[in-house]
Amino acid sequence: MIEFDGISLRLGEFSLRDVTLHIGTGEYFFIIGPSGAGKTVLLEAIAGLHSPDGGRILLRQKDVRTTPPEDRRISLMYQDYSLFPHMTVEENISFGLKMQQVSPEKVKERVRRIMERFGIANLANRLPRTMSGGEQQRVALARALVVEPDVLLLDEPLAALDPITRDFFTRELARIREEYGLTVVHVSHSREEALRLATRVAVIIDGRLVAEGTREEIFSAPPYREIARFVGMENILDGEVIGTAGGYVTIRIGKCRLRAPDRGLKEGDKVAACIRAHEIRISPTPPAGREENVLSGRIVSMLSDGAMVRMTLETPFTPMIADVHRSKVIRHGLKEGMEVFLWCPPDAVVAAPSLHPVESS
Amino acid sequence: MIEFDGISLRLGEFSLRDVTLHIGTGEYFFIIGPSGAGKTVLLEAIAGLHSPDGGRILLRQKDVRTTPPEDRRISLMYQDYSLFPHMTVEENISFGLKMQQVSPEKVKERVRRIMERFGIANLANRLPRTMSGGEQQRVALARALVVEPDVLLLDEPLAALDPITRDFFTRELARIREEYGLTVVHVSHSREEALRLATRVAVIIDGRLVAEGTREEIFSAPPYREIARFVGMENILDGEVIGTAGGYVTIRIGKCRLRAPDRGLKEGDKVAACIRAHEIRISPTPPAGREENVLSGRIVSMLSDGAMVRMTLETPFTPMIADVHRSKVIRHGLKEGMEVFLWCPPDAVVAAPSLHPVESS
Amino acid sequence: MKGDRSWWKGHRSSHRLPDACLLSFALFGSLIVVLTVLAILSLAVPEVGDIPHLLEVAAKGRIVDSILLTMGAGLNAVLILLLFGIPLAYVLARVNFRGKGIVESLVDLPLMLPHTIAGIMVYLLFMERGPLGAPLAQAGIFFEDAYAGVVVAMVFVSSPYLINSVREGFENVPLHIENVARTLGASRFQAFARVVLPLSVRHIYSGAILAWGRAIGEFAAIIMIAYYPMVISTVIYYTFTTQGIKEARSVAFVFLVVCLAVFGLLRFLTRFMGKYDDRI
Amino acid sequence: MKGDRSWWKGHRSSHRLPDACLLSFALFGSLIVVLTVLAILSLAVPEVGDIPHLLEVAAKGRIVDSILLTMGAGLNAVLILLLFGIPLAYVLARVNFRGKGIVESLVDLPLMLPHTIAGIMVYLLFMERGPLGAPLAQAGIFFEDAYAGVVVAMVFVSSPYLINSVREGFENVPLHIENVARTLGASRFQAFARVVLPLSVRHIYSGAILAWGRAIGEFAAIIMIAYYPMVISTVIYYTFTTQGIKEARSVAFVFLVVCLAVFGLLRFLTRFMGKYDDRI
Repeated sequence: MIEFDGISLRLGEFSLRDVTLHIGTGEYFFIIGPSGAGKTVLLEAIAGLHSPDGGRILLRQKDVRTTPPEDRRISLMYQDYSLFPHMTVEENISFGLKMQQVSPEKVKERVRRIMERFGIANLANRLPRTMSGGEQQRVALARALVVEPDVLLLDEPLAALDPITRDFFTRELARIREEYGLTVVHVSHSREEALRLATRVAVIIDGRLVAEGTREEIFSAPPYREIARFVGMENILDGEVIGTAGGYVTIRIGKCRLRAPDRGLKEGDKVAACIRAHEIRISPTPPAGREENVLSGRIVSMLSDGAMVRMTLETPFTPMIADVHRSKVIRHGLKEGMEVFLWCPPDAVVAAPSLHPVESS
Repeated sequence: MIEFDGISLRLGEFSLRDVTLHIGTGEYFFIIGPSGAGKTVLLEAIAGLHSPDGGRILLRQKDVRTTPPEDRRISLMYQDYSLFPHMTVEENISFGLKMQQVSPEKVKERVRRIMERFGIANLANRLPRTMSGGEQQRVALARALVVEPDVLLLDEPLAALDPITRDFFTRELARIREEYGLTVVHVSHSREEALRLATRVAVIIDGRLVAEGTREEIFSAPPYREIARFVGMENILDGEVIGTAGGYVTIRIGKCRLRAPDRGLKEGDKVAACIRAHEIRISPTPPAGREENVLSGRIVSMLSDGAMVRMTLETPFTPMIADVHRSKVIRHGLKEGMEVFLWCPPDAVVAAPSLHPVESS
Repeated sequence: MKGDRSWWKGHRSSHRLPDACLLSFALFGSLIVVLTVLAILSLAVPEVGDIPHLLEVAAKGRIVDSILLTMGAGLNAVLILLLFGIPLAYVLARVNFRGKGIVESLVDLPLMLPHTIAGIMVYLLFMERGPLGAPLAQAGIFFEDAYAGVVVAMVFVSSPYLINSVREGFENVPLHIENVARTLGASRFQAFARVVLPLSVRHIYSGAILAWGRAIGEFAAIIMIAYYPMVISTVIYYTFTTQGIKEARSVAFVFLVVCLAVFGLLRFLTRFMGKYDDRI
Repeated sequence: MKGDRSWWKGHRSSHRLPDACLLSFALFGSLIVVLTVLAILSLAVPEVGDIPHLLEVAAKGRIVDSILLTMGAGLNAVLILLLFGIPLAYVLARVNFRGKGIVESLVDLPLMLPHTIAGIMVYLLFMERGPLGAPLAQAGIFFEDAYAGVVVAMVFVSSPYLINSVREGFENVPLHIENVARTLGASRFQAFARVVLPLSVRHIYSGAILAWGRAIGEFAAIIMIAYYPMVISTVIYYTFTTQGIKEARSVAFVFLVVCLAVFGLLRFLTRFMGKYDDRI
């Protein structure tokens, strides 16, 4: 559906560098990355609002270098919704159809239908500034969809909403994609949204596409240390590969050793061992029958928020964070200040090298 | 330490209306509320930057109506840190001491000590714009504390930081308060920060102080529906009190009934039954021995993020959200589309009336 | 400063008084404002005190004609500026091109140029032997001592006011809104006409008022190319040199009252314009 | 518009060309810029072609004296404006008071006032019989046909440029920064002097340049009160009426070159100023 072939694009302080990408028909494609990484520029390049300095963009198998935005049949929605402030809701939604010279009766009919679909028929004569964020969001969606695009570009569509409305729209977006048979490209830096919506995820850092894969690949086994940090892996321990055997590597971190699945690393590589807080088990005695991936530490703080208790632990090299279920805490009688053992299964450790390797001893 | 006695203050679009408040020495006092509620204005009034239109502010038992900000010995830190951009780090930190006519040698010594304490001695000659958010934050704290205030006002101090730095500074703030024996007033809208730091919490909505209490009171048993929504209670079910008995009330929601601890309600009151997602138990058969607070529903979606599974359920009146531990899901064989029973203990239901009661049938 | 503050420390009002620093700043700064007030009074008071003479001056055909000429030529200049200035302002607001800085300097030049130099330039360009004046004279359009000369001088000196104000209006319309219009099927011109232009109405209007005010107040640039027909500034100067300050003061006051009335009316009409650009 | 676009659709360059709408806008709008370029050329080309005559004019004592007088009086006016304008700008930037709108209108008045009316006002106020002129004449300060008259007229017409620019600079300094300075123990004046002022240096400087440029270019307001000593604008006009366009063109060109050189130098010096206000 959408192909980027070595796209480069400079635009003031933002830039894309040699981005190659393929988004298939019907995908819910997520683009995540820190702010300023070039995510919005990428969306705008798809919509035809910027011309690349180098490379090709294919849309529906055709080179669209000379196709202006108005002829691309791609709708774009920004975080601020960008409703036309001088038009009523009905005029906003009608705008696209009028531009496409649809007859006035048909415009009226199609706008009426979509306003009913989105539950905004009662807002028809309101001006955008008189409406809440959630209402504006629905109008913007209706305006984008009434022209029947087959691609919908979303630039942080949920960032400006409060948590409850956001939750509602997350489900709504998934439903809309099915209903309209859309290919969606969604830019965000929310991990939760990606987990709930994405079929595939790409990570952009500093204008470069540094990773692409299913959401499980990116979130559970991030290929680089920087991505691990970005997707919120709580524990990132820097070390060095000291051996590989049987599909696993051994990573030395200070005086400790951790085993992790091998991902094509070799001895001497600098890597970070990344572990999610909820994968760490805590016990007051050495875990029976476990000899690897066991560390000792001391509980510094415990914080309960619902069923899980978040612990900060002091270990020989760095503070670590573990999420433990409340029942475990009670069973083991865990308390602040206690000396404990930390264990995690080798398959839960992600060995991630750095994108920008630094020289160190 | 800080007393507000019926303070009213209009300032453009922000206002405080009849705020009465008492903050004791050594407290870590949290002020939460939606944006635009007047939280920053309140801090600035404590600092003496606005004069109230009505009411009295007492500081250390003295009326401070005529005490200008420079004589109050109160430090203020904004979300944007507001470092002086034309001064180096050292000049920024020295500023307050110079204004207080401390001798140059003493200034040098005290600034050196605090820069070491905050690990920023290496930044002494840098200009603010060349530093990261975390570094700026440390400089701003050092600048605020070097003048040895006994009150520290923090306006969303952690909002601009990335999650990992934020986590670090949350612990740092707790440590600093003890070390310097400070009374801290912290404005935020982060529930997590409040849970980790606050000794007491006040809620401001539309310029009014609508609730005040320990963090448990505010977060676990919010007194009003609006606050329940704001502190992130996932399930808020609107209903009406139909009976009170033995310290509990019975709330009718559609055709269902929920029991909740009585908080001075009477028959016919409109209330919302608020329940946290992790307090809801799910089982495929009616829970044995439970006759109250049982609802039937259907699992619409399940989303796993770590050890917990978040479920959305369709019930006879409204969608509900439940967080269930993964082991339970496996044990009961819960799946999307399944008809299940929801149960929650009466003590986990919070009966919260609305701040702005609406007429309804 | 600390000592200075004591005088109000005992004050019991619930509003704290502004501090000594602010008060002395206000006192000092108000001298400029007082100068302007005195200037207005010294013009207005004697005139208001001699209404019959004032009416007599105001009713003179020469004065009325001159005022109408000045206002009309100003309007004419603004219409020409709108025609060429709006496209230029849009290009400056939306496109980055090499040499943009030079174009911006050229646009701003009449702002910084001494007025008599501007007058010399306009004269050189549009006099009958001038590079533009000569061919246009062939076509029957004359500028020296003619209405067209007044308009051309006004266009030259007031162009930056209109262009910069309209450009600011266009820049205030978020690019996102224009982008969305494009993706919905609008060509660039349609997006401009349907979205950017309506959202900039107030800036265009106030730019036009500014340019018009600058145009009707011009003197130096106009007298070089067109001493006749006399615009009102020329009449005031001519009266001053030939009849003295008393007569000139009356003419100036009449013109001032007309100017203030028209500006007041124009500003008042702004209220009825779309207010969308306040909040975008 | 859709049809128009076809002519470049076949283009193979990797950069898409700007669309027809933008191109025609640029073409249309450039006419104003071309007018300015032609105006400069029609002044400069003949002068550069006759360097000996130009040098002869430039070396005349009368011209040199007049340029020095104009520049000096302009500087004098700016210094007076800085003294009174900075406090006023701070008050306008930081305090909301009743009647603020009126004060703002009074500050802006000289911007919209026709120049000859401004001249009449200044004359009325500072002439020997005037409400300010009379007492000052007692003190030995005369304005009619005197240096002080030139300065006063310049102060009046250029004041809004300085005040508005400085005010914008002060408004750009976030109130938060000033608030923090206060809580750290600085009085309002200390916070102003140590934090607000250094962070507004560039705005003050560019406001001063603007005001100076406006002052040295003034003609109408100055000739009313002080035809002598002749500022350069007066010399240009006098030469034009007595010796014709050729002589006047030379004087104008000399003055233009001096102006551009000085402005260029002043703008160049801006580079060495603190750049903090870019990023606050």
